[in-house]
Amino acid sequence: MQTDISILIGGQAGQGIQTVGELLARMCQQAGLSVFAVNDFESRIRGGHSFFQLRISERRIQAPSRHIHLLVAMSGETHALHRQKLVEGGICLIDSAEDGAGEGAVAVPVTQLATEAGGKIMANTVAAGACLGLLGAPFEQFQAIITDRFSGADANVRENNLDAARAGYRAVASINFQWKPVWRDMSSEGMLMNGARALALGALAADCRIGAFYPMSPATGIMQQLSELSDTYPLVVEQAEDEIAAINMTIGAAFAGVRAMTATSGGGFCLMTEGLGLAAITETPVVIVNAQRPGPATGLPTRTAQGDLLFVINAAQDEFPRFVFAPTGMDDAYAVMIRAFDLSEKYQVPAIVMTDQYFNDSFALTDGPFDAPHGHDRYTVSDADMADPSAYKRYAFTGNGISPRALPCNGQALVCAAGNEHRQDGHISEDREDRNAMVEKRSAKLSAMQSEMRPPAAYHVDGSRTLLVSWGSTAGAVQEAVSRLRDAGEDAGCLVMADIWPFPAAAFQEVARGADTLITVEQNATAQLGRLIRQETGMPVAHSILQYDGRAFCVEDIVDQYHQLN
Amino acid sequence: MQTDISILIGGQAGQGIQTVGELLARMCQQAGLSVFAVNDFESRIRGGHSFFQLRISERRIQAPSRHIHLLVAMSGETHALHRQKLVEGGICLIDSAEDGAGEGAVAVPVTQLATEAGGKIMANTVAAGACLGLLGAPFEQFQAIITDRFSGADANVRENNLDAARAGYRAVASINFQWKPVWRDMSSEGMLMNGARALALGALAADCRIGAFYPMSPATGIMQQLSELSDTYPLVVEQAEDEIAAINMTIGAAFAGVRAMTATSGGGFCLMTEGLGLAAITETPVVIVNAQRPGPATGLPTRTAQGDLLFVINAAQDEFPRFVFAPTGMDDAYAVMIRAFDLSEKYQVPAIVMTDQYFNDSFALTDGPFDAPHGHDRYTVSDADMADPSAYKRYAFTGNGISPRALPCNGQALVCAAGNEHRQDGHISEDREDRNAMVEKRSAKLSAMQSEMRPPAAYHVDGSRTLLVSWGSTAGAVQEAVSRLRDAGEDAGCLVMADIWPFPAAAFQEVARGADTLITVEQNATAQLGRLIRQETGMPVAHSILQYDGRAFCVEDIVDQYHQLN
Amino acid sequence: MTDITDFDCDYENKWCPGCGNFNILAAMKEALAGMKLSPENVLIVSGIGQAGKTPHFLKCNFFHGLHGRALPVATGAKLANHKLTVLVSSGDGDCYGEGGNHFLAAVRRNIDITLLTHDNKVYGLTKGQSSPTSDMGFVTKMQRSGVISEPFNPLSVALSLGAGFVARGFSGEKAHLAGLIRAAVSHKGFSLVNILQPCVSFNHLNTNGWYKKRVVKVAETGHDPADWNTAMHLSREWGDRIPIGIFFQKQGPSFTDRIAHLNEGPLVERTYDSAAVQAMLNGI
Amino acid sequence: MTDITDFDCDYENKWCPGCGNFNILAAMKEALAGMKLSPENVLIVSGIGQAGKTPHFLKCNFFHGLHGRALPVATGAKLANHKLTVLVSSGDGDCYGEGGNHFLAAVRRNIDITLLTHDNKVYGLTKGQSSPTSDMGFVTKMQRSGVISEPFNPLSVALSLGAGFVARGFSGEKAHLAGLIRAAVSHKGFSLVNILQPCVSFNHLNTNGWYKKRVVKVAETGHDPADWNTAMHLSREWGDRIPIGIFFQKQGPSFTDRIAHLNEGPLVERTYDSAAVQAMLNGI
Ligand SMILES: Cc1ncc(C[n+]2csc(CCOP(=O)(O)OP(=O)(O)O)c2C)c(N)n1
Ligand SMILES: Cc1ncc(C[n+]2csc(CCOP(=O)(O)OP(=O)(O)O)c2C)c(N)n1
Ligand code: SF4
Ligand code: SF4
Ligand SMILES: [Mg+2]
Ligand SMILES: [Mg+2]
Repeated sequence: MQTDISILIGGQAGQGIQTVGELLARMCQQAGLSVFAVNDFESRIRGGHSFFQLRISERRIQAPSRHIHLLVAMSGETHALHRQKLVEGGICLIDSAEDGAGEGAVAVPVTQLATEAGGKIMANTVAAGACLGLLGAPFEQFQAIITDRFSGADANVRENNLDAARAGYRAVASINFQWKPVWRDMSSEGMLMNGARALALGALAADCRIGAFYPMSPATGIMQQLSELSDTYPLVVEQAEDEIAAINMTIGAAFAGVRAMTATSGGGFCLMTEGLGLAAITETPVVIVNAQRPGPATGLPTRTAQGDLLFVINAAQDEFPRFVFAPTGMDDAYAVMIRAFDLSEKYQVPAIVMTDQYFNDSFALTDGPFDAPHGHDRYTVSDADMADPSAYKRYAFTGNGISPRALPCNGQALVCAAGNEHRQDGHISEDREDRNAMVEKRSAKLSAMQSEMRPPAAYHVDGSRTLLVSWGSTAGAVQEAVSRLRDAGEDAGCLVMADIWPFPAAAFQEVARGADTLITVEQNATAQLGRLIRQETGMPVAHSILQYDGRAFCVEDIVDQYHQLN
Repeated sequence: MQTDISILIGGQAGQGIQTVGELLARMCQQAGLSVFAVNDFESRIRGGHSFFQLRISERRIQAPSRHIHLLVAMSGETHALHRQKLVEGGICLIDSAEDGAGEGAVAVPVTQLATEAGGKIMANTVAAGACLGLLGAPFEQFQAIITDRFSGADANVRENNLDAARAGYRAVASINFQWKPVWRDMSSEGMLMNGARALALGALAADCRIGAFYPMSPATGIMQQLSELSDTYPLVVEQAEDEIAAINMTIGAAFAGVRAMTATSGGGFCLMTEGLGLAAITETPVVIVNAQRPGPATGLPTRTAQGDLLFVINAAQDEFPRFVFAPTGMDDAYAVMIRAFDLSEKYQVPAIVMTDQYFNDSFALTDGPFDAPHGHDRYTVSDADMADPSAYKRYAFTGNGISPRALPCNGQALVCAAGNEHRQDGHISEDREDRNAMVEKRSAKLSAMQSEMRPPAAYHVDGSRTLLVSWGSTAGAVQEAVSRLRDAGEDAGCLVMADIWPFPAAAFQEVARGADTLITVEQNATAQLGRLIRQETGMPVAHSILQYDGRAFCVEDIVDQYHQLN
Repeated sequence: MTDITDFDCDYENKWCPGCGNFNILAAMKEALAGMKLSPENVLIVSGIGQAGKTPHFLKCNFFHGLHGRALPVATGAKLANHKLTVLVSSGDGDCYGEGGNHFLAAVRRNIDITLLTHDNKVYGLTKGQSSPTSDMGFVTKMQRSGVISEPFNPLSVALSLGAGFVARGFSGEKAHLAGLIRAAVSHKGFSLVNILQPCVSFNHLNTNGWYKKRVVKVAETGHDPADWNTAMHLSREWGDRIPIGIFFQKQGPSFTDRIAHLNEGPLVERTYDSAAVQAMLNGI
Repeated sequence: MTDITDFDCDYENKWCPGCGNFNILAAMKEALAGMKLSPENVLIVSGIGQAGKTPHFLKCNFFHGLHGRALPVATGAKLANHKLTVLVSSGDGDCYGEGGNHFLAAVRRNIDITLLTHDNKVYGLTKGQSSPTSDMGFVTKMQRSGVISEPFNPLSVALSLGAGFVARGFSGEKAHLAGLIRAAVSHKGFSLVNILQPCVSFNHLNTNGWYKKRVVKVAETGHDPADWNTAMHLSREWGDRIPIGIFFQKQGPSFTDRIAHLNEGPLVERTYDSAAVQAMLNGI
């Protein structure tokens, strides 16, 4: 049987939990294993409690599991909070310096070993060593990873960390841990990636040149990744004075001709809604990432949710076409960003990419390397394309609603854009005929936009009478839940939506036709996708599996709720 | 047969079109007639073209009609733009000084008469006199109205205006206008009212003491009316630095214990959405008026629309209960404001009142006088109500989701409110149990809130197989359209919704049950109410009668579109 | 004097050990207790950030609102009940970044509230991006080549907006800071205390030691707080010498003083008067 | 010099007869033509208000955006293509009310755009409410007992933010104003020209005549625009004597100068380089 275990490393903010988690994940990846990790932390910088939950297997995994096989408690609280998740035979390692050692937990002198290796600060490295020791990992490989990780630091730091890791590794030599994965001498095929990075790389590959943003969890990571890319690649990331500025800068940059984006979370997205409407009426292509977290208002800044679906679809006064995507995984996020930029320019409409804290901060392996597109259509025109540049009209009627888009100060053609209702030449108009024509011009794009939408991805749909339907980041958990349900004899399949709006109603109906029970799976309290399906297709949604506590669905959460329904 | 005529007075902004329209409306009201008037103007201060369209009848009217019987053209443009609306036998008066005189229009030396009476500026008063002359109104009564209107001005101005009116009156003595209403010596029962004023009076009667706002058409009128009330009544209207400040001031004021409101339009509402969520999670009662206009973005600032329905219902990240009302007429607006303040405090949730430019700027007669409520429940507690004030918890669990609300610095009980997810005592919590409990506490209010919702008002519903369904300001036009359709033998009734959210689904289904065709009537392009009905009830909406050109539905617009459907 | 411990609160503090905020918190308690205020009589409004968490750690009435929006909430509360003692705890990002527009308006209104800006020159809670007050060249994970905007100078700007009480404190000078807070709360009208505060986690430039070497108390240099010109000059000093203290003070009518209706008492105390309202309705 | 009439546009003007905006429009054309710019080379970004309508009445490329948000749009456009000549037409409400926060940020960035604020001290397009620059006591239909906030002083605030070009013009001094605009557009970095502009419809206090009697050209008084202190003092004069002209000018690196990537040319001219991107992707 294949290994499938989860390790939870917990402690206080500031203890380097995430760092050690990432080191372990990288180790697994380089040893041919599949990993999936969630990052759980509070909205504070030091203290409190945070953890990194790493699932490891020889087969591809794409979601967290509730059951823990190895619990590494850097603080007593970790043990208290999580020991009930330990499976039979699971082990809890606890720093001897912490309370709680003893109550079923195996004390390891983590802090002491760290101090011996050169400093308390390396407790996390000791813990990493201990984990790998228990898992029976080849130490040399880890050594290489540590060396690489500290390549920037001075030699002392590197050596001390190696010592710390080794000390941890050795300290558990006598403890028997019953699940040992098969460590191989070759990397897994995919890249170790978190959501924020996948999105930023997608933006890079889409030729995004300007990112304007205002820091807000859980969106900041995307912009930080983009910022890192700007060290070597000519793109500019600008921290704006507020989210209103961020969206308006993005619009200004896009108007002037570069691909531009912004990223934010709910409250910041609220502030951007007026700008969203401006992008729409001026037909300026922009990409906005809304990384969801629980609300309302400040809510739970560092936790996850899918509570903004209907808000995003209906955001801003009056009506206009927009794209809404919700990536279902790392590779999809990369691809969705490229599509979002492309489609946004192709149709001259805003595109919104909905992710969440869970997705942005989780680590998984990609299916394979990311390929840079060979080129990008930019869908613009210049004087050379025009019979008479001086007669250029930014909002010319064309039949399909898409007007040739020229760039300002790029020739004789004057580019005039207005957020007021306007004539074809961009000048304000209050005439009812102009108004009707412009509303109809903008909405004329909708049917072609809809045809760009991918149908929901279907798993075990043929013949299944019950379909789970999910959107966005929970895809991995839902798919695995379906596998488990089927293994348990349930007649269930699932549909996973990444292309949300314009809602692919016909495609949805087509693929869901055979089922008689639809159950949406959502991280919100009011089953927004369920309501949307009913609104757009008239199909009834029988149940919804919901979770709104700010924590990501584990596979078991879905399976359990499913069983409770019946 | 009863008179039912419409007068359209048009001219440039700055020519006093609205003033003269209001004078005429007042005259009719004081002479026992019913009136309904729409105000149509551009987003500019001088020039361009605006008009006031006044419908007059002996029977109660609540909507504009498309057909014009008397066209008063203060500028040539009026004639050109509107003459095709003149009914057979209708008359167009045009200022002799303007182009277009002659082409079927009767020239009256309006400007010249005004100059003779003391100044060109009184051309509008001359026009008013001429209208009344044609309508066969008793001049003395108008004299009294003018005297009253200019009571604040110096005697000269008053006299000049009287002269001007008289000159206009006389100038048309020889012209025969075939529709003369019955002028009576007594006022109509209702008050002459525009929507903005009805809303402001409702706020006054609801004991609203603070209005914070940022100017934005078409919401400004409400705040201006409230401001006028503050001349004599102790309430404070504060112009904020922006809409974000306006909503946050409103929240601060309400938190401190007064009833407070803000009013804005789409773009401003966008900026308020984050604050809306803050009101929700802090459970602070606030009332927000969103006076709709066409968008997206700046759109058509001085025109009308109903494009924000789904946005308002879903606005702000994550989920929370809110009330949404859309008044259907003057009396309803007054009553809705009182209910909005009451229910908002009763359930400690935000209440949003949706109106539009058409409603805010239209004049109609109320059904009768407005009665001040005898008192208001304020749903607060103080130390005296508590066993132990020092143990007070702002967000205490109670079963129905409503926690006793104390006011800050009003005793020993400390009032602690947070826009972060919190414990019962208002302190931040990230625990999943607290989160779940708080989400459930807030949404526990929903079922009681729903029971506060009035069912849709039903007209000719019993036995009708086709039902028009409208929401908000278009009620009068829809009802009259139904009457006309029935007169023409159509089997149609209508449902008019004022209480929108929480959607009164059961009541809706109950009342709509007998019909087999639902047709929504909406001032938007995507049939938002239709989609909402499908989402909330699963009932199919067969058609929608839509208008999105920024102009209000005339009765005939609905009737015509209805016929085109069949 | 009420006891400082009256303001103690048993909610767990969530700041980093060593953070300058602890001294600010202590100075606030000292000032409030020194003024004989007690928790029931104090309303603290805050925004989002480390500074925004302050009222959770000090017993009081509080409204912990949105990032950047504490001032309008405080203004609304003060309008509703101008008898309240209202303090605002804000961060440099909260107040001069997201909330910049409200800062301008609050000063211009001269609304009688005390604004304490915990100025650590960095976005603490979001893990160390630059803030409007970060020095030019300040490098962060996000500003990888350093900040390239002029720093926002809260004191100069407040002065140029006509502020009536402009002060700068330093968390490392707790007693001095407590005095400033007390003077600010006593001042009738808008008062700003911009508080230099080391962030041990993310600002490794403007550290406690860095400040210790530089701060100079203006009171000790004989500065006259009535002297606007000198106040403006002092506000522009930054570098080897960093002045702290009350830069400028001038009493004048506050916002709520200027609203005639409020002379008769706070709005919150007005009870609904059906007859008066009916009279208004009849008068239409 | 291109011809002034090159900037004429046949779209109907929508301002009130007699409005100060007409002279501002004329001065803009004069300045642009004088600099040999032509419509194709000019981008004007505007917000909402009477001032915001300006680019409709002047042949150019334009982006007429939201109320209060012209500056960030302009900043974005300039970042994308720093070769553009970008002007912003804004109102006193647009720029210092709704858009106050962006004004602060634009000055601090020293982004090379020219901000023309049509300062009529009133909200024109929304029919006459007070604006941030309205004088204390200014009565409107909404401010029925008069304004009770200190007026916002754009020049003092810009100076205290470290602005490199701070000027005040008056629509009634067209040639002088054209000179200011020209100097502002020529200035590398952020330039502010706050333009006193009578609103004949809603501001019956600060009329053309009122200004005529008061304006004094600082150049004629021998003011040295390098002198910050005097500039600050001049900016605070208001009443019988209202200084106009260039108060302060200091050249320094602009925002886009400080971004290394932009030295190699505007971002908009960079073409997508698949190989380079693939190399980045491979390096992850
Ligand atoms: C609308 C909005 N945007 C962004 C955020 C994210 N955010 C939380 S705190 C913070 C900055 C905190 O910096 P500062 O105000 O200086 O406070 P500090 O933490 O440094 O005390 C930001 C950007 C938010 N909560 N809301
Ligand atoms: C978000 C938003 N709020 C309010 C408005 C309404 N509005 C339009 S113009 C304006 C003020 C105009 O004043 P100013 O900027 O001084 O320009 P002016 O008309 O005086 O030239 C306002 C408040 C709007 N369009 N958008
Ligand atoms: S991050 Fe900085 S400001 Fe925040 S608590 Fe830690 S040290 Fe203090
Ligand atoms: S309202 Fe005032 S600013 Fe606007 S166009 Fe008329 S005069 Fe000019
Ligand atoms: Mg800070
Ligand atoms: Mg103005």
